[in-house]
Amino acid sequence: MSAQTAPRPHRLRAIARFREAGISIFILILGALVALRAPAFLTMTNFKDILLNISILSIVALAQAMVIITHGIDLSVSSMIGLVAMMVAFVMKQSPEFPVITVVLLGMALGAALGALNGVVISYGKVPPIIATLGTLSIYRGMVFFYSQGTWINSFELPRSFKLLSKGTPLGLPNMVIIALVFAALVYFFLNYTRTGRDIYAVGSNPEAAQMAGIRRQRVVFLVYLLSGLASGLAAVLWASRFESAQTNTALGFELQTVAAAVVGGVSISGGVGTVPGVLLGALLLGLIENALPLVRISPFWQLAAQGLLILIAVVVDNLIARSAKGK
Amino acid sequence: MTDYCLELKDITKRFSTVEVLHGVPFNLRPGEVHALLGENGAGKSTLIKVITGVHQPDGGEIVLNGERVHFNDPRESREAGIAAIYQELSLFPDLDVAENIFVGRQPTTRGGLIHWRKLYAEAGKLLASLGVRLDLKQKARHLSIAQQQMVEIARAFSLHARILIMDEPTSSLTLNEVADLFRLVRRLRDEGTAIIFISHRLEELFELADRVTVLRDGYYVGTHPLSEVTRDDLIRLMVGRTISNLFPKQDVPAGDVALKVENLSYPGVFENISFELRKGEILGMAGLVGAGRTDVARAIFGVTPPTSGSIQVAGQPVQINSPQEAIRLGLAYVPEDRQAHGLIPPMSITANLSLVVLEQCARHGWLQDKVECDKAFNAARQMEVRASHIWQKARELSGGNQQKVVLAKWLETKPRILILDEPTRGIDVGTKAAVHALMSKLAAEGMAILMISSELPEVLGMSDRILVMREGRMTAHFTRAEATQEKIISAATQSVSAGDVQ
Amino acid sequence: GKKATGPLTFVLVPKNLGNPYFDTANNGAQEAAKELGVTVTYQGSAAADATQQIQLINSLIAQKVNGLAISANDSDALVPVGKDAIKAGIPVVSWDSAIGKEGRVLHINQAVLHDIGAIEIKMALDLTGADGGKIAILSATSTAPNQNAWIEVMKEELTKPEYAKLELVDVVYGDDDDTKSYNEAQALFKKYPDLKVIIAPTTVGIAASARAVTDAGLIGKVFVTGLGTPNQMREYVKNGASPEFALWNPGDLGYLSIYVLHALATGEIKGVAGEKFTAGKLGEYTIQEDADLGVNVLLGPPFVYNADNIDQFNW
Amino acid sequence: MTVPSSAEGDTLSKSLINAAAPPRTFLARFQRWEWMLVGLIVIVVALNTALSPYFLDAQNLSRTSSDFMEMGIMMLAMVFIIITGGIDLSVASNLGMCASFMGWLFMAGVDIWIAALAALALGTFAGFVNGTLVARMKLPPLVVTLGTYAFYRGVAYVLLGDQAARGYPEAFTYIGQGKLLGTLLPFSVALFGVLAVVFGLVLHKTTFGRYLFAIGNNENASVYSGVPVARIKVIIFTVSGFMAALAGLVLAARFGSTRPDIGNGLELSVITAAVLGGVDINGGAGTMSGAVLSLFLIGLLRFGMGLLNIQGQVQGVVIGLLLILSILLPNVAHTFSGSGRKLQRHSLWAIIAFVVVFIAFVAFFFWSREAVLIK
Ligand SMILES: Nc1ncnc2c1ncn2[C@@H]1O[C@H](COP(=O)(O)OP(=O)(O)OP(=O)(O)O)[C@@H](O)[C@H]1O
Ligand SMILES: Nc1ncnc2c1ncn2[C@@H]1O[C@H](COP(=O)(O)OP(=O)(O)OP(=O)(O)O)[C@@H](O)[C@H]1O
Ligand SMILES: [Mg+2]
Ligand SMILES: [Mg+2]
Repeated sequence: MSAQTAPRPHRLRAIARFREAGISIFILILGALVALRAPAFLTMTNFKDILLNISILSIVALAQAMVIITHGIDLSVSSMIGLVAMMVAFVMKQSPEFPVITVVLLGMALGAALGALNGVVISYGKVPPIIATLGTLSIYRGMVFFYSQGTWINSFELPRSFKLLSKGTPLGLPNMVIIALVFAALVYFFLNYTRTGRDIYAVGSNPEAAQMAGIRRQRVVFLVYLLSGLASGLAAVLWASRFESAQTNTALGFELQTVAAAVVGGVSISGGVGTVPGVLLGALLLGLIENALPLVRISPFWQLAAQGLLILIAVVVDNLIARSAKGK
Repeated sequence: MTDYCLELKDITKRFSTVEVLHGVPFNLRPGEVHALLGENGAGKSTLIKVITGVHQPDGGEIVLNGERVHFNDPRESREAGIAAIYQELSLFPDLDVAENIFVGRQPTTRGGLIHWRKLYAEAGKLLASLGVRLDLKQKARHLSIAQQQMVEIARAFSLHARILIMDEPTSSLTLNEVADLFRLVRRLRDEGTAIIFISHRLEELFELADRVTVLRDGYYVGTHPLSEVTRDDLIRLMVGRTISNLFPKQDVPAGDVALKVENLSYPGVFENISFELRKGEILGMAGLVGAGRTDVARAIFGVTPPTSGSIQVAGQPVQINSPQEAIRLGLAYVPEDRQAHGLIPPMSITANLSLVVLEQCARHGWLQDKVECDKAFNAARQMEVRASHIWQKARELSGGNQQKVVLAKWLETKPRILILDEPTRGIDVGTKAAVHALMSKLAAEGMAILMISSELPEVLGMSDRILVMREGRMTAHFTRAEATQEKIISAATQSVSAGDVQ
Repeated sequence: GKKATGPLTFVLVPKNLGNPYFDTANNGAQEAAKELGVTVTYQGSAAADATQQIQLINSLIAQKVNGLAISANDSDALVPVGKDAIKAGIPVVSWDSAIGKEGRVLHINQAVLHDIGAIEIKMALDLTGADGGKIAILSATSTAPNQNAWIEVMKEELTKPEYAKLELVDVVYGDDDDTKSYNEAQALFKKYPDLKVIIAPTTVGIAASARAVTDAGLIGKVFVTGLGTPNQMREYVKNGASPEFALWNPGDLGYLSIYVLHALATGEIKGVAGEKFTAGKLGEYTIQEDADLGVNVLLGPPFVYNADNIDQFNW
Repeated sequence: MTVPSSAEGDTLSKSLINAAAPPRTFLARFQRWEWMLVGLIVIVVALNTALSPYFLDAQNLSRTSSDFMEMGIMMLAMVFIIITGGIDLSVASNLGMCASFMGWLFMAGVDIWIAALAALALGTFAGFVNGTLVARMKLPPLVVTLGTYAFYRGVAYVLLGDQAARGYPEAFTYIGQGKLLGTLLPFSVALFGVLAVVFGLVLHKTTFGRYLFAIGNNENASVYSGVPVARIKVIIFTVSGFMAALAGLVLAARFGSTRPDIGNGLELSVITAAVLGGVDINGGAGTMSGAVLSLFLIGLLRFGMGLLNIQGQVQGVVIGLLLILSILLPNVAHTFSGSGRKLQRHSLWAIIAFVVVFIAFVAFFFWSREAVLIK
């Protein structure tokens, strides 16, 4: 999660780095406070757990960020994860001998198909994103139910190789963390070094102007929802592998977390603004809060309130820092 | 007639039931600057948009290089070699200046990745050739209208199109930038580019254009070489009558001090601005693009309150923290960016006109439709807003008519102090004369007017006194008698080492 | 209520749809329906939420069905609508999770509160061995009434001398959410490095905890027990993360519910303590009344699943 | 083309603009969208009446109508917020917090009415906090209310923990369960009706309402025009907080008890109702009548589907489809009837590709499903 170098010359790079300063500082302070109260926090296992826990969130939040940068939102990610996880788990149960890599590709393809449906409705059907994905949020969830008829796939029905997909550590770090890092690097590259990536910012920044500038706006919008589906499909496979099960309510409510990670990470909800490091930090902050609250033995009844409060504080602090930076 | 690179035949365009172009012909030769002229709402911008594929014509045909074409959207026309700067600026606020220029076609390395270094280098070169000094990495969000216009121009030039269309590119530029722009346009023309140029500043047409096509009310009036017509001819063709007395500011004995500003500062934007504005007086404010005039106006009006300095209204020291308070004190501000700050484009003309005086159209908070409607109708009539009815949406109006709505809206508040920021930007000569007459009348009735304008003839003709700003500082102060074009330009461009002028 | 004639229609209402535990209960209910010659429909809301469940019950009342067996998402919130149903002549029983006393005729109790709490503590001691050690509870939501009641019983049990070596160090909540439960379990290992047993009286929590133990490589050091379903737990019973756990048979619970509704709808019983009736293969039951649960029917003692018997079950 | 003589005259004397107002009667204001909703309601009623003998039954309709009133009450304020271009995700959490607060006070021995007033005050304050963060800190509403969404619900858990507040007196539960004297009309429905009228009038007939539209259409220009944008935002979020608290009281009264998870997830239903009612999620457009009609549509549809024993998840699918199709179909129709835009070859290929993918997905869906389920 090291800060990546921005592609811009000096001064802007400094500002861009500063843009993530607020949340970084907040994460450090929070981390320090937690470490003081819970020594278990500063252990390798715990760091590994945090990374594991935010891997899936990071992947989906990055895709969500791309959507938000186009001034959209994808509320259906959680249902896409639920549906693809169920379908993949069914396939794995049916044919345990399937090579894991094909399952990953299958999951991504299934997710991409669902995302493409969102994309068509939103870009070519001109349905506002929040409405379209609010609709598919319940439609896809309904499909999970219809698909499985209420059956859950449990740990014993899944092959070991599939479970190891997320947790194996042949490269030192758990596979899932590596997958997330690679994914983040790809997104970073895509957003900053390809025309299509820049088009995403342009479309979010001023849709009409993008059209005038010769950008195929509908195609770009379609693409981000497709990517969001694809990322959700990938996340679904990892989810089923990590949690060793697929249930009708898998990932229920996860959409708000991905939005939270993106906006806490500085992605502007009105489009045009957002960076990969920012989103990763946003996901890290959420993962940190979730990890830390049980560790510091905050009463379980207080945890949700604390979580909300910390998110609010993070956003406010970030905003204050950004504003004072502008004032100078 | 095959030497035309673009030919329009009997173009008709309707918006729902209203026909706004009635069989308009137009042609363009390579290597010429062809001006398009007409009153506000005559259909110039619409014609442009038909050419570039923003709108599709309802009748007639477009022939490009001898071939009939049909563009579904601007991208297709662009691929066919047509570049355009539209009247409504369309930058990407969250992208920086350099990327705005190259958006959608950033230079890439051999691997197909964006070559950022090259992009900045080329953007820098381009802007330098336009004589613009802009931070390449500044987000477009922070640019003034004029600066945005320059970026748009740079973008259009960078396309190397065979046909370049510019819809009022100079409406908020000052002489220097205009001169730079014209130099470049001439060079392109000499290289064989065909250029369509729209402006309400007639002098510019004479300076730059080879031929002019005049539209009136969506009808084609005629095409003439500029060498064969006079200014008065053009005006007559446009509006069907002659207009005399372009800058009719009467001399009015200045009254009490209405507004007094002392040492107003906003670090990094403007410093130590001090002036007095009296009743019955028009104070002109001149300066180059980005000199900070708009920022001063916004500070006075409470949009972005200054960090230090004092303001007195009618002798009373005041603290203005929001436009609301400013309005209560009798100030009105006609902003330069009418799309973003002046209008609510999706709402009706009526709603726009009544917005600032809504309380007057209501009893105990309940809207009185009749009152509102009457008020709006009278205001629109007085300002000669051209629209089918007052319930038409503001965004459907032509640029000039939008400007009239903004002016009318602020005059509704019957302000004691009126701040005008580029008041006649995009307004046709006829209406401009009317606006100037109106300003003169208002001043005569005791209104104090601060007029920011980038059009020097306007500043010279209308102002009792003139302030010049440069890089956030006041550099000169002239009375009407002292002021000349040269003096103003020199004050606007050369920094005065001795510090601020009182 | 009035005695129904004609073919009877009963509705089995789970907390929500798409949960195998409830679906298994439905299998039992359908079996009973076949035996009794009645129709049983299985109707649930999408989410385990009282508001949605009330909407559903309102539309069931409107259809004038002949009986409702409800697993309540909120024991109190369902009382008014339960009363409405009874007023409309529809017998209402609750099963699995009780509706407050006034909102139903009787409750079909899967197991005595006390039995469940006691068996969980007993299993914990089995797992730690005679030396005892630290144990923690991972519950569902902090609002779940049955969970809370069991936790109370467990705490009482722990005061008994035979359990003196067991030390309850924490109670945490996984909200019946797989991810949250998993994280809470992880946190427990870190907070208490010498933790011996996690008791999770919830099917979601127990599976998540067992997986967390497996993932952390703590099999043999930390054991998980509690209430779970065989299919979810099969893997972990076999790998040793959770050698034993308990549960009643939800199929029997659904089966019994329909028999009770039938007895009520036909007037065979009125729903007062002391009445007796026969529930098909399950045999004879007596309606009882106690202070906590009011009028109820008790299914039987919970069943303990372990490596020896788990392969006999598939649900 | 020559210029017609009429254009020759003096421009100043020519009438340039018309005051002729387009018809502004009530019915004319009832725009296309509202009529579509009315049409849908008629269809739903007709279908349900045909399919179920229990549908058109005053008793039944009365009973089910109160199921949607908390949603409706929150929706009224949500319409205000959405019209300014904002959103309030925290309403359901605020509802939970207020109901829990009331329950907590009540269990601590406070008189129920005082507890209820205190809950209203708390909700109003919570709304004020949202509004202040949005308006004064200039944070996006979605971000702020995503935070308070968790925080307010969290406070509910802090207050009641694993307890339920119960035993509310009958005078209080009347708010949620009672019917107006001698009629079948539930009190909560009457309350909602009155509030809907008030909110509708404020939105469409007052300067305040006009300001909401202005802010939603162009916030910057509104600031420049002296519209007290910040104050208005604080007000509408505060009102939203109050309405959430009121909805909390109604729901607690209907339940006769409170648990901290009360009303969980309602925010999405509230937003769904508002946008299906034609309120533009991007701000600047919408009517109160549309929103209220859509609430009725959703209520009738859900009730009807319940009577037909359509499962909860499937109901969700139907509402989701309705939401998308109600906007998608008119758009598609518009595109195809549209102005001379011919289908290009690459779009044809794209459509074919999409259809192929879609069919492949559906085929896989059923194939993989049957492989496991049927064996
Ligand atoms: N989208 C639209 N819907 C309805 N009417 C429109 C629309 N766009 C333009 N019009 C009308 O078409 C007419 C011509 O407008 P156009 O913008 O072409 O004028 P113009 O010549 O560019 O004027 P200006 O000098 O003020 O920019 C005006 O009457 C305007 O109201
Ligand atoms: N010295 C300066 N350094 C950096 N930025 C400046 C400076 N002066 C002005 N600006 C910025 O340039 C922009 C232009 O300022 P402003 O709009 O006030 O100028 P103006 O005189 O009205 O020029 P214009 O004719 O372009 O409107 C503003 O965003 C302002 O913040
Ligand atoms: Mg124009
Ligand atoms: Mg300016």
